Amino acid sequence: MNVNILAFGITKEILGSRSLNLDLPLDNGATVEDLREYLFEKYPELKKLNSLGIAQGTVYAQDDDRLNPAEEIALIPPVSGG
Amino acid sequence: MNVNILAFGITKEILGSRSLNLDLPLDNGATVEDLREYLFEKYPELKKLNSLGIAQGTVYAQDDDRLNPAEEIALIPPVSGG
Amino acid sequence: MEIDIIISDQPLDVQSCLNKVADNAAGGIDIFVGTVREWTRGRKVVRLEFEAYEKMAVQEMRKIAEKAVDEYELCKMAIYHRVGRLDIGEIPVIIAASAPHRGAAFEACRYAIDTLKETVPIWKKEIFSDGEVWVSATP
Amino acid sequence: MEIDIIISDQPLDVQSCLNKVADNAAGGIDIFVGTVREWTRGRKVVRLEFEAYEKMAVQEMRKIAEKAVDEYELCKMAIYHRVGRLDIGEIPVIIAASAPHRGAAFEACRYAIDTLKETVPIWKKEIFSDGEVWVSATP
Repeated sequence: MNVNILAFGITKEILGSRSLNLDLPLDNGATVEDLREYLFEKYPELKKLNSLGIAQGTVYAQDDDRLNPAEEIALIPPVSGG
Repeated sequence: MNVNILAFGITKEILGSRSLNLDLPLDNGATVEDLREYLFEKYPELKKLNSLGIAQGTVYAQDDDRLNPAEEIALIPPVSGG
Repeated sequence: MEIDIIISDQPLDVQSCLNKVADNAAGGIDIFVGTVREWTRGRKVVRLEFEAYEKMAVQEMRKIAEKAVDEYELCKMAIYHRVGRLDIGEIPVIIAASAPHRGAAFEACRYAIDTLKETVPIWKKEIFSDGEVWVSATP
Repeated sequence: MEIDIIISDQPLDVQSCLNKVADNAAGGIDIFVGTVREWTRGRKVVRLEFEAYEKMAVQEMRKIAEKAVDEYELCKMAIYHRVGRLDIGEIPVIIAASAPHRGAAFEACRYAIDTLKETVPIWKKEIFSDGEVWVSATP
Protein backbone atom coordinates (compact mmCIF):
# COMPACT_ATOMS: atom_id res chain seq x y z
CA MET A 1 0.00 0.00 0.00
CA ASN A 2 1.32 3.41 -0.97
CA VAL A 3 0.42 6.36 1.26
CA ASN A 4 1.27 10.02 1.58
CA ILE A 5 2.06 11.11 5.11
CA LEU A 6 2.19 14.62 6.52
CA ALA A 7 4.31 15.13 9.61
CA PHE A 8 4.11 18.06 12.04
CA GLY A 9 6.04 19.35 15.01
CA ILE A 10 8.52 16.89 16.41
CA THR A 11 7.43 14.16 13.97
CA LYS A 12 8.55 16.35 11.08
CA GLU A 13 12.01 16.45 12.63
CA ILE A 14 12.07 12.69 13.31
CA LEU A 15 10.94 11.79 9.79
CA GLY A 16 13.19 14.50 8.33
CA SER A 17 10.41 15.86 6.15
CA ARG A 18 6.99 17.48 6.34
CA SER A 19 5.62 15.30 3.57
CA LEU A 20 6.59 11.73 2.80
CA ASN A 21 5.53 9.02 0.36
CA LEU A 22 5.73 5.55 1.91
CA ASP A 23 5.45 2.10 0.37
CA LEU A 24 3.95 0.11 3.23
CA PRO A 25 4.39 -3.67 3.44
CA LEU A 26 0.66 -3.78 4.33
CA ASP A 27 -2.36 -5.07 2.48
CA ASN A 28 -5.59 -3.24 1.82
CA GLY A 29 -7.16 -4.22 5.13
CA ALA A 30 -4.42 -2.41 7.08
CA THR A 31 -5.45 -0.22 9.98
CA VAL A 32 -4.23 2.97 11.57
CA GLU A 33 -2.62 0.85 14.30
CA ASP A 34 -0.72 -1.13 11.65
CA LEU A 35 0.65 2.11 10.24
CA ARG A 36 1.70 3.27 13.71
CA GLU A 37 3.52 -0.02 14.35
CA TYR A 38 5.30 0.26 11.01
CA LEU A 39 6.38 3.82 11.78
CA PHE A 40 7.58 2.86 15.27
CA GLU A 41 9.80 0.23 13.72
CA LYS A 42 11.15 2.46 10.99
CA TYR A 43 11.54 5.58 13.20
CA PRO A 44 12.11 4.33 16.77
CA GLU A 45 12.35 7.93 18.04
CA LEU A 46 8.56 8.11 17.58
CA LYS A 47 8.16 5.65 20.45
CA LYS A 48 9.53 8.25 22.84
CA LEU A 49 6.61 10.62 22.27
CA ASN A 50 3.89 11.02 24.89
CA SER A 51 1.36 10.10 22.22
CA LEU A 52 1.15 9.73 18.46
CA GLY A 53 -2.25 10.42 16.96
CA ILE A 54 -3.05 9.83 13.34
CA ALA A 55 -5.51 11.87 11.31
CA GLN A 56 -7.10 10.69 8.12
CA GLY A 57 -8.91 13.18 5.92
CA THR A 58 -8.23 15.90 8.54
CA VAL A 59 -10.16 13.96 11.21
CA TYR A 60 -8.68 12.10 14.18
CA ALA A 61 -8.64 8.38 13.30
CA GLN A 62 -9.27 5.47 15.66
CA ASP A 63 -6.70 2.68 15.95
CA ASP A 64 -8.94 0.17 14.17
CA ASP A 65 -9.97 2.50 11.32
CA ARG A 66 -8.87 1.17 7.95
CA LEU A 67 -6.18 3.12 6.17
CA ASN A 68 -7.46 4.88 3.07
CA PRO A 69 -4.57 5.74 0.73
CA ALA A 70 -6.84 8.21 -1.08
CA GLU A 71 -7.08 10.38 2.04
CA GLU A 72 -4.56 12.77 3.50
CA ILE A 73 -2.85 10.98 6.43
CA ALA A 74 -1.15 13.08 9.09
CA LEU A 75 0.96 12.34 12.16
CA ILE A 76 -0.26 14.23 15.24
CA PRO A 77 2.25 14.33 18.08
CA PRO A 78 1.01 15.87 21.38
CA VAL A 79 -0.56 19.21 20.49
CA SER A 80 0.53 22.38 22.29
CA GLY A 81 -1.34 25.30 20.81
CA GLY A 82 -2.67 28.28 22.75
CA MET B 1 -26.33 69.00 64.00
CA ASN B 2 -25.66 70.42 60.56
CA VAL B 3 -24.54 68.03 57.82
CA ASN B 4 -23.88 68.11 54.11
CA ILE B 5 -25.43 65.22 52.23
CA LEU B 6 -24.62 63.97 48.73
CA ALA B 7 -27.36 62.05 46.96
CA PHE B 8 -26.89 59.77 43.96
CA GLY B 9 -29.06 57.85 41.53
CA ILE B 10 -32.67 57.57 42.59
CA THR B 11 -31.97 59.36 45.92
CA LYS B 12 -30.90 62.45 44.01
CA GLU B 13 -34.33 62.47 42.36
CA ILE B 14 -36.18 61.87 45.65
CA LEU B 15 -34.28 64.62 47.48
CA GLY B 16 -34.49 66.88 44.43
CA SER B 17 -30.80 67.72 44.61
CA ARG B 18 -27.39 66.13 44.37
CA SER B 19 -26.09 68.10 47.34
CA LEU B 20 -28.06 69.20 50.37
CA ASN B 21 -27.35 70.96 53.65
CA LEU B 22 -29.54 69.63 56.47
CA ASP B 23 -30.12 70.92 59.99
CA LEU B 24 -30.77 67.69 61.87
CA PRO B 25 -32.72 67.65 65.13
CA LEU B 26 -30.05 65.31 66.46
CA ASP B 27 -27.36 65.75 69.07
CA ASN B 28 -23.67 65.02 68.71
CA GLY B 29 -24.00 61.36 69.64
CA ALA B 30 -26.29 60.72 66.64
CA THR B 31 -25.63 57.64 64.52
CA VAL B 32 -25.94 56.71 60.88
CA GLU B 33 -29.16 54.88 61.74
CA ASP B 34 -30.58 58.10 63.31
CA LEU B 35 -29.86 59.94 60.08
CA ARG B 36 -31.55 57.22 58.03
CA GLU B 37 -34.66 57.38 60.24
CA TYR B 38 -34.76 61.15 59.91
CA LEU B 39 -34.49 60.93 56.12
CA PHE B 40 -37.19 58.22 55.94
CA GLU B 41 -39.53 60.57 57.81
CA LYS B 42 -38.72 63.60 55.72
CA TYR B 43 -38.60 61.75 52.36
CA PRO B 44 -40.93 58.74 52.69
CA GLU B 45 -40.14 57.68 49.10
CA LEU B 46 -36.74 56.53 50.39
CA LYS B 47 -38.50 53.74 52.31
CA LYS B 48 -39.49 52.12 49.01
CA LEU B 49 -35.86 51.46 48.04
CA ASN B 50 -34.42 47.94 48.24
CA SER B 51 -31.69 49.34 50.47
CA LEU B 52 -30.25 52.67 51.53
CA GLY B 53 -26.59 52.63 52.43
CA ILE B 54 -24.79 55.61 53.88
CA ALA B 55 -21.15 56.43 53.27
CA GLN B 56 -19.12 58.68 55.49
CA GLY B 57 -15.76 59.97 54.27
CA THR B 58 -16.20 57.83 51.09
CA VAL B 59 -16.38 54.62 53.12
CA TYR B 60 -19.49 52.50 53.76
CA ALA B 61 -20.73 53.33 57.28
CA GLN B 62 -22.27 50.89 59.78
CA ASP B 63 -25.66 51.68 61.32
CA ASP B 64 -24.17 52.39 64.74
CA ASP B 65 -21.29 54.55 63.49
CA ARG B 66 -21.46 58.09 64.87
CA LEU B 67 -22.24 60.83 62.40
CA ASN B 68 -19.29 63.10 61.80
CA PRO B 69 -20.45 66.43 60.33
CA ALA B 70 -16.88 67.17 59.24
CA GLU B 71 -16.98 64.24 56.83
CA GLU B 72 -18.66 63.94 53.45
CA ILE B 73 -21.88 61.99 53.93
CA ALA B 74 -23.46 60.27 50.93
CA LEU B 75 -26.67 58.33 50.29
CA ILE B 76 -26.02 55.04 48.51
CA PRO B 77 -29.14 53.48 47.00
CA PRO B 78 -28.72 49.96 45.49
CA VAL B 79 -25.72 50.13 43.17
CA SER B 80 -26.01 48.95 39.56
CA GLY B 81 -22.71 49.54 37.84
CA GLY B 82 -21.08 47.22 35.32
CA MET C 1 2.13 50.05 38.26
CA GLU C 2 0.21 46.83 38.73
CA ILE C 3 -3.25 48.39 39.14
CA ASP C 4 -4.97 50.87 36.83
CA ILE C 5 -8.38 52.34 37.73
CA ILE C 6 -10.28 54.75 35.49
CA ILE C 7 -13.72 56.34 35.57
CA SER C 8 -14.35 58.31 32.41
CA ASP C 9 -17.14 59.99 30.47
CA GLN C 10 -15.33 59.15 27.23
CA PRO C 11 -15.57 55.84 25.32
CA LEU C 12 -13.47 53.06 26.89
CA ASP C 13 -10.80 51.43 24.79
CA VAL C 14 -10.10 47.70 25.09
CA GLN C 15 -6.67 47.91 23.47
CA SER C 16 -5.48 50.54 25.99
CA CYS C 17 -6.72 48.37 28.82
CA LEU C 18 -4.91 45.35 27.37
CA ASN C 19 -1.70 47.36 26.99
CA LYS C 20 -1.90 48.36 30.65
CA VAL C 21 -1.99 44.78 31.92
CA ALA C 22 0.50 43.31 29.43
CA ASP C 23 3.43 41.79 31.29
CA ASN C 24 6.38 39.64 30.31
CA ALA C 25 5.53 37.28 33.16
CA ALA C 26 1.95 36.80 31.92
CA GLY C 27 0.92 33.72 29.97
CA GLY C 28 -2.73 34.68 29.86
CA ILE C 29 -4.88 37.80 29.98
CA ASP C 30 -8.61 37.71 30.51
CA ILE C 31 -10.67 40.74 29.58
CA PHE C 32 -14.32 41.21 30.45
CA VAL C 33 -16.15 43.81 28.40
CA GLY C 34 -19.65 44.87 29.39
CA THR C 35 -21.83 46.06 26.52
CA VAL C 36 -25.20 47.81 26.45
CA ARG C 37 -27.90 45.37 25.39
CA GLU C 38 -30.77 46.38 23.16
CA TRP C 39 -33.37 44.47 25.18
CA THR C 40 -33.68 44.06 28.93
CA ARG C 41 -36.44 42.21 30.74
CA GLY C 42 -38.48 42.28 27.55
CA ARG C 43 -38.25 46.04 27.02
CA LYS C 44 -36.34 47.83 24.27
CA VAL C 45 -33.64 50.10 25.65
CA VAL C 46 -33.15 53.56 24.10
CA ARG C 47 -29.98 54.32 26.06
CA LEU C 48 -28.38 54.00 29.50
CA GLU C 49 -27.13 56.68 31.86
CA PHE C 50 -24.45 55.90 34.42
CA GLU C 51 -23.71 58.07 37.41
CA ALA C 52 -20.89 57.52 39.91
CA TYR C 53 -19.85 58.77 43.31
CA GLU C 54 -16.49 59.04 41.66
CA LYS C 55 -14.15 59.57 44.59
CA MET C 56 -15.59 56.59 46.45
CA ALA C 57 -16.10 54.45 43.32
CA VAL C 58 -12.43 54.73 42.42
CA GLN C 59 -11.51 53.65 45.97
CA GLU C 60 -13.87 50.67 45.86
CA MET C 61 -12.60 49.64 42.42
CA ARG C 62 -9.04 49.82 43.71
CA LYS C 63 -9.97 47.63 46.70
CA ILE C 64 -11.35 45.01 44.32
CA ALA C 65 -8.24 45.09 42.15
CA GLU C 66 -5.89 44.91 45.12
CA LYS C 67 -7.72 41.94 46.55
CA ALA C 68 -7.78 40.23 43.14
CA VAL C 69 -4.07 40.78 42.49
CA ASP C 70 -3.30 39.42 45.94
CA GLU C 71 -5.70 36.48 45.99
CA TYR C 72 -5.22 35.25 42.42
CA GLU C 73 -1.51 36.12 42.20
CA LEU C 74 -2.01 38.35 39.18
CA CYS C 75 0.65 40.26 37.32
CA LYS C 76 -1.64 43.26 36.77
CA MET C 77 -5.27 44.31 36.80
CA ALA C 78 -7.15 47.21 35.19
CA ILE C 79 -10.75 48.26 35.85
CA TYR C 80 -12.31 50.96 33.70
CA HIS C 81 -15.87 52.26 34.07
CA ARG C 82 -17.73 54.69 31.88
CA VAL C 83 -20.20 57.31 33.13
CA GLY C 84 -22.73 59.47 31.31
CA ARG C 85 -24.96 58.52 28.39
CA LEU C 86 -24.35 55.24 26.56
CA ASP C 87 -26.02 53.95 23.41
CA ILE C 88 -26.72 50.31 22.52
CA GLY C 89 -23.46 48.43 21.93
CA GLU C 90 -21.32 50.88 23.89
CA ILE C 91 -19.05 49.72 26.71
CA PRO C 92 -19.85 50.58 30.35
CA VAL C 93 -17.06 48.51 31.86
CA ILE C 94 -13.78 46.78 31.02
CA ILE C 95 -11.88 44.55 33.42
CA ALA C 96 -8.54 43.01 32.48
CA ALA C 97 -6.34 40.64 34.46
CA SER C 98 -2.97 39.24 33.48
CA ALA C 99 -1.49 36.23 35.23
CA PRO C 100 1.26 33.65 34.75
CA HIS C 101 -1.48 31.01 34.24
CA ARG C 102 -4.84 31.43 32.59
CA GLY C 103 -7.08 30.01 35.31
CA ALA C 104 -6.13 32.83 37.67
CA ALA C 105 -6.85 35.47 35.02
CA PHE C 106 -10.36 34.07 34.38
CA GLU C 107 -11.20 33.76 38.06
CA ALA C 108 -9.90 37.23 38.92
CA CYS C 109 -11.92 38.90 36.16
CA ARG C 110 -15.06 37.15 37.22
CA TYR C 111 -14.50 37.99 40.88
CA ALA C 112 -13.90 41.63 39.94
CA ILE C 113 -17.03 42.12 37.82
CA ASP C 114 -19.23 40.25 40.31
CA THR C 115 -17.91 42.35 43.20
CA LEU C 116 -18.02 45.62 41.26
CA LYS C 117 -21.73 45.07 40.68
CA GLU C 118 -22.27 44.63 44.43
CA THR C 119 -20.06 47.26 46.03
CA VAL C 120 -19.01 50.07 43.71
CA PRO C 121 -21.17 53.23 44.02
CA ILE C 122 -22.22 53.55 40.41
CA TRP C 123 -25.84 53.72 39.28
CA LYS C 124 -27.45 52.80 36.00
CA LYS C 125 -30.64 54.30 34.66
CA GLU C 126 -32.34 52.49 31.79
CA ILE C 127 -34.18 54.79 29.41
CA PHE C 128 -37.01 53.19 27.42
CA SER C 129 -39.23 54.85 24.81
CA ASP C 130 -42.01 55.00 27.41
CA GLY C 131 -40.22 55.63 30.68
CA GLU C 132 -37.06 55.15 32.68
CA VAL C 133 -35.89 53.20 35.70
CA TRP C 134 -32.94 53.21 38.10
CA VAL C 135 -31.85 49.58 37.93
CA SER C 136 -32.33 47.53 41.13
CA ALA C 137 -33.42 50.58 43.16
CA THR C 138 -36.95 49.36 43.98
CA PRO C 139 -38.61 45.93 44.10
CA MET D 1 -21.92 35.10 10.94
CA GLU D 2 -21.82 33.91 14.52
CA ILE D 3 -18.46 32.09 14.33
CA ASP D 4 -15.14 33.51 13.13
CA ILE D 5 -12.03 31.29 12.91
CA ILE D 6 -8.63 32.57 11.82
CA ILE D 7 -5.14 31.07 11.64
CA SER D 8 -2.63 33.71 10.63
CA ASP D 9 1.10 34.33 10.46
CA GLN D 10 0.45 38.03 11.12
CA PRO D 11 0.01 39.66 14.55
CA LEU D 12 -3.45 39.08 16.00
CA ASP D 13 -5.58 42.11 16.86
CA VAL D 14 -7.80 42.08 19.94
CA GLN D 15 -9.95 44.99 18.75
CA SER D 16 -10.82 43.18 15.48
CA CYS D 17 -11.73 40.08 17.44
CA LEU D 18 -13.93 42.14 19.76
CA ASN D 19 -15.64 43.82 16.79
CA LYS D 20 -16.43 40.39 15.32
CA VAL D 21 -18.30 39.18 18.40
CA ALA D 22 -20.05 42.48 19.24
CA ASP D 23 -23.80 41.97 19.21
CA ASN D 24 -26.79 44.09 20.26
CA ALA D 25 -28.11 41.12 22.23
CA ALA D 26 -24.86 40.80 24.21
CA GLY D 27 -24.54 42.14 27.73
CA GLY D 28 -21.08 40.71 28.26
CA ILE D 29 -18.06 39.75 26.19
CA ASP D 30 -15.19 37.73 27.56
CA ILE D 31 -11.87 37.74 25.74
CA PHE D 32 -8.97 35.46 26.51
CA VAL D 33 -5.60 36.59 25.18
CA GLY D 34 -2.65 34.24 25.37
CA THR D 35 0.74 35.94 25.58
CA VAL D 36 4.28 34.65 25.26
CA ARG D 37 5.92 34.51 28.69
CA GLU D 38 9.56 35.35 29.20
CA TRP D 39 10.18 32.44 31.56
CA THR D 40 8.87 28.90 31.41
CA ARG D 41 9.75 26.11 33.83
CA GLY D 42 12.67 28.20 35.08
CA ARG D 43 14.20 28.79 31.64
CA LYS D 44 14.36 32.10 29.78
CA VAL D 45 12.54 31.96 26.47
CA VAL D 46 14.13 33.56 23.41
CA ARG D 47 11.09 33.09 21.19
CA LEU D 48 8.36 30.59 20.29
CA GLU D 49 7.54 28.97 16.99
CA PHE D 50 4.04 27.72 16.25
CA GLU D 51 3.20 25.30 13.49
CA ALA D 52 -0.30 24.18 12.51
CA TYR D 53 -1.92 21.51 10.39
CA GLU D 54 -3.99 24.41 9.17
CA LYS D 55 -6.81 22.68 7.33
CA MET D 56 -7.53 20.39 10.26
CA ALA D 57 -6.83 23.03 12.92
CA VAL D 58 -9.43 25.36 11.43
CA GLN D 59 -11.96 22.51 11.48
CA GLU D 60 -11.19 21.62 15.09
CA MET D 61 -11.39 25.27 16.14
CA ARG D 62 -14.76 25.56 14.41
CA LYS D 63 -16.00 22.44 16.23
CA ILE D 64 -15.04 24.04 19.54
CA ALA D 65 -16.79 27.31 18.69
CA GLU D 66 -19.93 25.55 17.45
CA LYS D 67 -20.17 23.49 20.61
CA ALA D 68 -19.56 26.56 22.78
CA VAL D 69 -22.18 28.68 20.99
CA ASP D 70 -24.64 25.87 21.35
CA GLU D 71 -23.89 24.81 24.92
CA TYR D 72 -23.47 28.26 26.48
CA GLU D 73 -26.10 30.00 24.33
CA LEU D 74 -23.65 32.55 23.03
CA CYS D 75 -24.36 35.34 20.60
CA LYS D 76 -21.02 34.91 18.83
CA MET D 77 -17.58 33.39 19.21
CA ALA D 78 -14.23 34.10 17.56
CA ILE D 79 -11.05 32.01 17.83
CA TYR D 80 -7.82 33.36 16.32
CA HIS D 81 -4.48 31.55 16.42
CA ARG D 82 -1.11 32.78 15.27
CA VAL D 83 1.56 30.64 13.58
CA GLY D 84 5.25 31.28 12.88
CA ARG D 85 7.78 33.02 15.09
CA LEU D 86 6.61 34.93 18.16
CA ASP D 87 8.63 37.09 20.48
CA ILE D 88 8.05 37.62 24.23
CA GLY D 89 4.78 39.49 24.82
CA GLU D 90 3.28 38.58 21.44
CA ILE D 91 -0.13 36.95 21.18
CA PRO D 92 -0.46 33.29 20.06
CA VAL D 93 -4.22 33.06 20.65
CA ILE D 94 -7.33 35.18 21.14
CA ILE D 95 -10.72 33.75 22.05
CA ALA D 96 -13.79 35.99 22.37
CA ALA D 97 -17.34 35.07 23.36
CA SER D 98 -20.36 37.35 23.55
CA ALA D 99 -23.49 36.35 25.45
CA PRO D 100 -26.64 37.91 26.86
CA HIS D 101 -25.28 37.24 30.35
CA ARG D 102 -21.68 37.36 31.52
CA GLY D 103 -21.45 33.93 33.18
CA ALA D 104 -21.92 32.20 29.85
CA ALA D 105 -19.25 34.33 28.18
CA PHE D 106 -16.68 33.47 30.87
CA GLU D 107 -17.48 29.76 30.82
CA ALA D 108 -17.45 29.53 27.03
CA CYS D 109 -14.05 31.22 26.75
CA ARG D 110 -12.57 28.94 29.34
CA TYR D 111 -14.06 25.86 27.71
CA ALA D 112 -12.69 26.98 24.34
CA ILE D 113 -9.10 27.62 25.43
CA ASP D 114 -8.97 24.45 27.54
CA THR D 115 -10.28 22.36 24.62
CA LEU D 116 -8.11 24.09 22.03
CA LYS D 117 -5.03 23.09 24.01
CA GLU D 118 -6.18 19.47 23.97
CA THR D 119 -7.52 18.91 20.48
CA VAL D 120 -6.36 21.47 17.92
CA PRO D 121 -3.39 20.30 15.82
CA ILE D 122 -1.03 23.18 16.55
CA TRP D 123 2.47 22.73 17.93
CA LYS D 124 4.67 25.05 19.92
CA LYS D 125 8.43 24.98 20.00
CA GLU D 126 10.17 26.89 22.77
CA ILE D 127 13.54 28.30 21.77
CA PHE D 128 15.97 28.95 24.61
CA SER D 129 19.46 30.42 24.40
CA ASP D 130 20.88 26.91 24.85
CA GLY D 131 18.44 24.67 23.04
CA GLU D 132 14.87 24.15 21.94
CA VAL D 133 11.95 21.87 22.78
CA TRP D 134 8.61 20.87 21.25
CA VAL D 135 6.28 21.46 24.18
CA SER D 136 4.63 18.35 25.69
CA ALA D 137 6.05 16.08 22.98
CA THR D 138 8.14 13.91 25.26
CA PRO D 139 8.08 13.08 28.99
